[in-house]
Amino acid sequence: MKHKIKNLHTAVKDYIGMLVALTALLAIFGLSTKNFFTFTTFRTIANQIPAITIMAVGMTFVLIIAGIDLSVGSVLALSGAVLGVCIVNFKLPLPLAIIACMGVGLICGLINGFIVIKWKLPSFIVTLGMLEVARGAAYSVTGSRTMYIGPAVEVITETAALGLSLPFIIAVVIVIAGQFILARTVFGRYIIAIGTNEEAVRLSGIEPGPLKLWVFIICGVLASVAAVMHTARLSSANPNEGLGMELQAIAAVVIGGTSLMGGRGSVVSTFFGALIIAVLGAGLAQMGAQEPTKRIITGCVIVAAVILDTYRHRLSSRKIT
Amino acid sequence: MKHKIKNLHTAVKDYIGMLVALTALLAIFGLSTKNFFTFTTFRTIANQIPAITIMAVGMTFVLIIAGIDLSVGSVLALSGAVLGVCIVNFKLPLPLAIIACMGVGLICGLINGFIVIKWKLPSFIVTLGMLEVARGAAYSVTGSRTMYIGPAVEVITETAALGLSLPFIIAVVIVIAGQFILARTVFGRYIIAIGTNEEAVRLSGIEPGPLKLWVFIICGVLASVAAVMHTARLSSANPNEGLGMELQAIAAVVIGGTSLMGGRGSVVSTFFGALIIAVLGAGLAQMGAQEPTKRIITGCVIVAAVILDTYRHRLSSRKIT
Amino acid sequence: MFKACGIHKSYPGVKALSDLDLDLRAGEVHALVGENGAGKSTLARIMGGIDTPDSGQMHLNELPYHPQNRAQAESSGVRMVMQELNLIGNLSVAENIFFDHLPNRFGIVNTNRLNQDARQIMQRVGLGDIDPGIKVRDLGIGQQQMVEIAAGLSQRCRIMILDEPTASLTDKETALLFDQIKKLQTERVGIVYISHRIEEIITISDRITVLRDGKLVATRPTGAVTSSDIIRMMVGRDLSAETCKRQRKPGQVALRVKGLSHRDKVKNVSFEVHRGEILGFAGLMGSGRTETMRALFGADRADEGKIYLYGADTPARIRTPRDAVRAGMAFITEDRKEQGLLPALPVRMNITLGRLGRISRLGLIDAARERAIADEYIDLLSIRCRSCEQPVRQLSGGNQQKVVISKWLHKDCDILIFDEPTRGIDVGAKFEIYQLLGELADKGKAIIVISSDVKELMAVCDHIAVISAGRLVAQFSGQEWTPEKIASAAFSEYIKNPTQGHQPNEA
Amino acid sequence: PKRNGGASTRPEVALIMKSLANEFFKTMEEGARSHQSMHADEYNLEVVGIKDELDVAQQISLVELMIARQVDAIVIAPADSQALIPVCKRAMDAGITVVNIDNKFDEGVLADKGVKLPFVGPDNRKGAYMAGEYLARRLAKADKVAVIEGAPNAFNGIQRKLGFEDAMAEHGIEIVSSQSGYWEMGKANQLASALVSEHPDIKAFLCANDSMALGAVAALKSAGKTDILVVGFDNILAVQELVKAGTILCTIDQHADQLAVFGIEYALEMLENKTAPADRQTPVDLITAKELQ
Ligand SMILES: Nc1ncnc2c1ncn2[C@@H]1O[C@H](COP(=O)(O)OP(=O)(O)OP(=O)(O)O)[C@@H](O)[C@H]1O
Ligand SMILES: Nc1ncnc2c1ncn2[C@@H]1O[C@H](COP(=O)(O)OP(=O)(O)OP(=O)(O)O)[C@@H](O)[C@H]1O
Ligand SMILES: [Mg+2]
Ligand SMILES: [Mg+2]
Repeated sequence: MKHKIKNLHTAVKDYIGMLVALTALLAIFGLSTKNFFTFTTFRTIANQIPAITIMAVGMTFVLIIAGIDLSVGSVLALSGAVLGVCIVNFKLPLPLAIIACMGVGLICGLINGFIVIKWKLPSFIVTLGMLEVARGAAYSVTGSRTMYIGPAVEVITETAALGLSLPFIIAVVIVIAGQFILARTVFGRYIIAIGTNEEAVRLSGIEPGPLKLWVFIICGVLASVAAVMHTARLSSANPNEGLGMELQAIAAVVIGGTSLMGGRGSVVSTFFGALIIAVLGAGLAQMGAQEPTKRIITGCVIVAAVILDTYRHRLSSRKIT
Repeated sequence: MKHKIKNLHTAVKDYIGMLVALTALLAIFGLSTKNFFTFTTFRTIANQIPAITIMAVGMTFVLIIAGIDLSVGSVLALSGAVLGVCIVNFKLPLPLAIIACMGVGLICGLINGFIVIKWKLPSFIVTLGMLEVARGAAYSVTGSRTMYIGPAVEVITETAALGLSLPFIIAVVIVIAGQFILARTVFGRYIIAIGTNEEAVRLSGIEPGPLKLWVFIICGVLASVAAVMHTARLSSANPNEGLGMELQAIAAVVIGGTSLMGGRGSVVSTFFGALIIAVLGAGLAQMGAQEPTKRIITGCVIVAAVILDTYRHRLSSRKIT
Repeated sequence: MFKACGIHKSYPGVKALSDLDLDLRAGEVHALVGENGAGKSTLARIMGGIDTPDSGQMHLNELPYHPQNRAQAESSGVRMVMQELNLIGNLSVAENIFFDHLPNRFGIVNTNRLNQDARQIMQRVGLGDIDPGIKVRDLGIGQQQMVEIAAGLSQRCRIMILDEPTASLTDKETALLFDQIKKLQTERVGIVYISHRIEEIITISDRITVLRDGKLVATRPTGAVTSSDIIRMMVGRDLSAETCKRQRKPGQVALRVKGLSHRDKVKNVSFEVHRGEILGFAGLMGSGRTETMRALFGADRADEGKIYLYGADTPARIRTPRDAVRAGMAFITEDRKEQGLLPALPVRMNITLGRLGRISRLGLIDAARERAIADEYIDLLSIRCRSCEQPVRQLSGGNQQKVVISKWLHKDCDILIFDEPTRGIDVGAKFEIYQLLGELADKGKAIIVISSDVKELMAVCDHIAVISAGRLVAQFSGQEWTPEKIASAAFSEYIKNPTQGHQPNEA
Repeated sequence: PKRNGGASTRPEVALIMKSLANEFFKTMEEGARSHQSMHADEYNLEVVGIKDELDVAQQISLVELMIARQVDAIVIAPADSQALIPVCKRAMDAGITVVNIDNKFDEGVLADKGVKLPFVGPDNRKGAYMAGEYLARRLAKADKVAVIEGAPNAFNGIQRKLGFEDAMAEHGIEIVSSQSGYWEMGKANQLASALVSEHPDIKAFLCANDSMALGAVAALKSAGKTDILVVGFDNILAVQELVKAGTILCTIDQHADQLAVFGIEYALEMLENKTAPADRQTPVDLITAKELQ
């Protein structure tokens, strides 16, 4: 019982920085726009976050092993393109098309991971290469054209339970599963260990290679799951989608307090990070802010959220002593 | 004398990977296009590299202290915009306008560095914020318009000595100065040490803060110098310029063998890295390659160059034994 | 039961082992001794599967034994505790102890069982007061060493290799470790024990193998040799282990500390050091000696306390290490890998880092002068390295320590704080360091030495202060100290208030 | 029809644009705003846009937001000619009047969805053809030219490319290279530089927008090839001096400032009369040195 309470207490403390930031944003937007607190606004936000959240979950894992994956935006475009081609050109049924799409994500992640491990290269540069390659492949798969898919994928967004759309539910499930894997499984322990001190892991008789490979594969696959959500939302596959989305995903993860230096992170926090970014986007749009203003505010909020987070850390570390 | 020869030998060994990559690229393009080995091609490349090279020199310093600066592309746009406004709207003479432009770079670098040091944040996220803010500011300075400047800045590119344009000469001077600072000065030694083990440096009685601040300032100022070159080349200031240039600059630095983990790097190698990227761009355009092909080849070359570099390292470490 | 013949191993530029033979019997403690860089750790790593020999045969229970990695060695029953700490700071103590075999079902960690099992093992090595759920990062280096040992003991094995397990342990933990070793002996486990502490080796081992420059000097039963025999075989000459402590005349007060406090680690510590005097700090592991010095040096911001330098009446403002260094203080940290060295950079750069002003003009470094100075210190402390261009990372532990010391000698400070200066250093070098400390004191420097080895403190210090649970509980000088007095002082605060100090996490 | 009893009964019109950081749309926005301020008693205007022309998902969200805000009419310049259709249909189902400007929705998908939307906007292909035609008159048969395209999936980019190709084919002029400059000045500059060295006998560059034309002009100038002709599109402020000076041969004005206004007027008209939707073409004009005198 005492344990439970303590857990709850820790949990709140862990997320307090982000909750404060989120509440502040909501309050500001609530006050400065007429119709912010409406069901539609929240549905809009709920519609927007699945793709970025799912992608950010994968990114969390990669950042925890002190890697980075810059290719997720392009992989999203490529796997979305493959999904489109499978449905439109090859007339595959949706489930098969989705499998093909996730296969693409898997292969991209596998290649990233393989090169990183085999030649011991920084993942930054390897995935930067993949960013270009996957984008090029997406252009060539679609012939650089947007491909309209229509109802065949729209079913995904239209399916709903308890008033929540399927993508949202999937995103939440992935977040929970991700957090569980990170916090409770052997795999989770090992990747945190790799991020903290890879050499020590190796010297403890555990090969970091295969584990890291898995992390890149997970990230690739999750990027392609995000692609399914994204494509469903747009009813079409567009080879230009996901441009710069890698930076958004990283921002979400880092706002969530995951360290870029590896060894520390939380998937739930990442979810909050994605939420902050989505609320910010929706709110600024509702306010009718001009592009320069939007950019400047977005930049400031990203940094402010991270600064806030450092105070949370100081707070909690003072509590412990 | 013997020392000199050994130096030359080491130098060649240091750059051999990149020289091989560069030669291979030149050979391929020479064979697959009609007019690659012409004076015009080389002048074109020489015209294109100053901006990216100068930016990459600043980035080299930042990467050596195990930081990163994602804002350089936006800072280039913003300082270019200020340059344009100073000349076109305020009718300032060119030197004053350039000073204003560099002032902008300085301020951006200062802010980046200050936040990173003051709150001990990862530079990735701080400069990601600055990426947004500076871009927004660039839009608001120019009113989101392209600004034609004309002859007032063209003098910069038109000035030439020994058949080399002023920007090229400046870029080479900056590369040499950068390498000198890194390899021969106390400042250079300190930043390499900081990149290797910041805590040890601090405990040796050297405050890393101010040194890191300087590095970010240097990076910001060099981004604005790159903006001058870029603006001069295009005769106009466009708030959308420099998009994604940060990744190009990082690619150049990393192809040059500088570690993203800090503590190791060479400005001259960065120059070769920038050269590889410029040659690649020019060559692919001359071939008339389509976008998908271009992307895929660019991605592969980036990764291949870095892989090649790992073999260089193995080679040279084997030589020592 | 284990046999190695003709092992060769070279690293770029050095022959770490040449033609080495070793045999190990079940249930014996086989000590490996030798100077820094003699190749002890290399041999241990080869046995433990971390390195592979260039040539040579190994047999385990008559079967060829050639592990390609740590996992293979462990599956053959060979476990080791490495010299350098290899813990994962962000994981808990329990997770570190059971790292390569976390109890799990379907990949899900059974946290309860993990913590229970960990608690048991921790009890055995004297970490019973620590919560197994606390992150290793939050432990002091001595406690981390104990965690390493606990991890080594966490599984049954046939051969246990302990590479300088006691380098940062105090007598109390060492005694606990010896109990565990004896228990393993009764289970017929063969133990390879590496240490620079000769008395320990004489106490615990059955046979001794001496290495010098990668070559086998001799293997002898422990009963047949005396400590001076061992030292002679190691160093190749006679060395009187007795220190030549001369009577020193302390000068004026160099450092006076009043009421220094930091969090609940350092409580109201006051002391003073004179020029030409060596003040030792004794205490149990985790008692707060390091924390005291960090607060004094400005590495951590002290909550309270005044520091008066060189007899001044106004307290000095020391808020950062930079202030401290400017005021003429030096701090040789206990954790050389994380806090002292630039591992990837050459020896030369490490030595000159603190005082680049001396080798530069107008901000330009004079490379020739830098090399000359580096070579001077390499000579002075006989640092074993290929050249001053070799990355420190490649040096043996003891030589790394010497590089850290060189850095501060080069800086030429008036007040020097040595935190475990002889951690992992061989007897010969230890002797050199004692001499060095003496010389520095004779030159009028004020010196503070923290050591977990009380005998060492008694050998070099003029005064010894004892820290217990963050308080300075006693100060002894000259002839009044005995090991017993020091030990009882070190325990005093914990006995008074048993919950304190060892459980930093229970707020 | 569904004002929730606010103080004003003026209709609420939302103008949803592509990039607000692009000069063309900026001009469009300003035109709309000044129109609204002159007719402040007739309607309320809300202008929103996305980061860049590629951020389709965000634009969909914007339409959703406007549905949430219960505006009366949406005037939209879609970032994608297909992906925005379903959400616009939802808007129409919610009783909102939707007018398509600038970038025409895909006919096939419209039919597929059973949506009828009026399009108000220019014919990009025709505009590009006019520019190409004007250029062709200064060139000889079998001369060589290069096209610098817009982003490869932008509808207007594709239309402009087709328009250029139509004109060139008609006059038997050879296009030696056609690559995308992504609407960006710097990229176009790089392309143009490379192309003049590969094809020294090139006679003209056809650029899908003026920013890229500026980039090409700078490239030609530094290559010392000032006799090569450059054609642009959009008639932005920055090129006007150059067109006057003849450095840029011609550009196309689609009257950006009027485009949104046409759309808004059309939407208001529809709200008033409930007329059946029909497309309306807005003018495209060739701009040469003569027009700017
Ligand atoms: N990775 C490496 N690369 C290059 N040289 C190495 C490496 N590891 C060890 N050496 C060298 O091998 C020799 C033996 O080192 P080893 O660590 O075995 O010494 P040791 O006897 O354990 O010394 P210490 O008592 O200081 O721990 C030393 O000269 C050392 O510099
Ligand atoms: N970084 C840290 N964070 C939190 N607690 C720490 C940290 N470092 C040390 N401690 C705790 O502070 C107490 C004092 O540690 P300190 O290292 O100062 O002891 P010490 O007397 O130097 O002993 P030793 O160095 O032998 O471990 C210990 O209880 C230790 O667990
Ligand atoms: Mg050793
Ligand atoms: Mg200590």
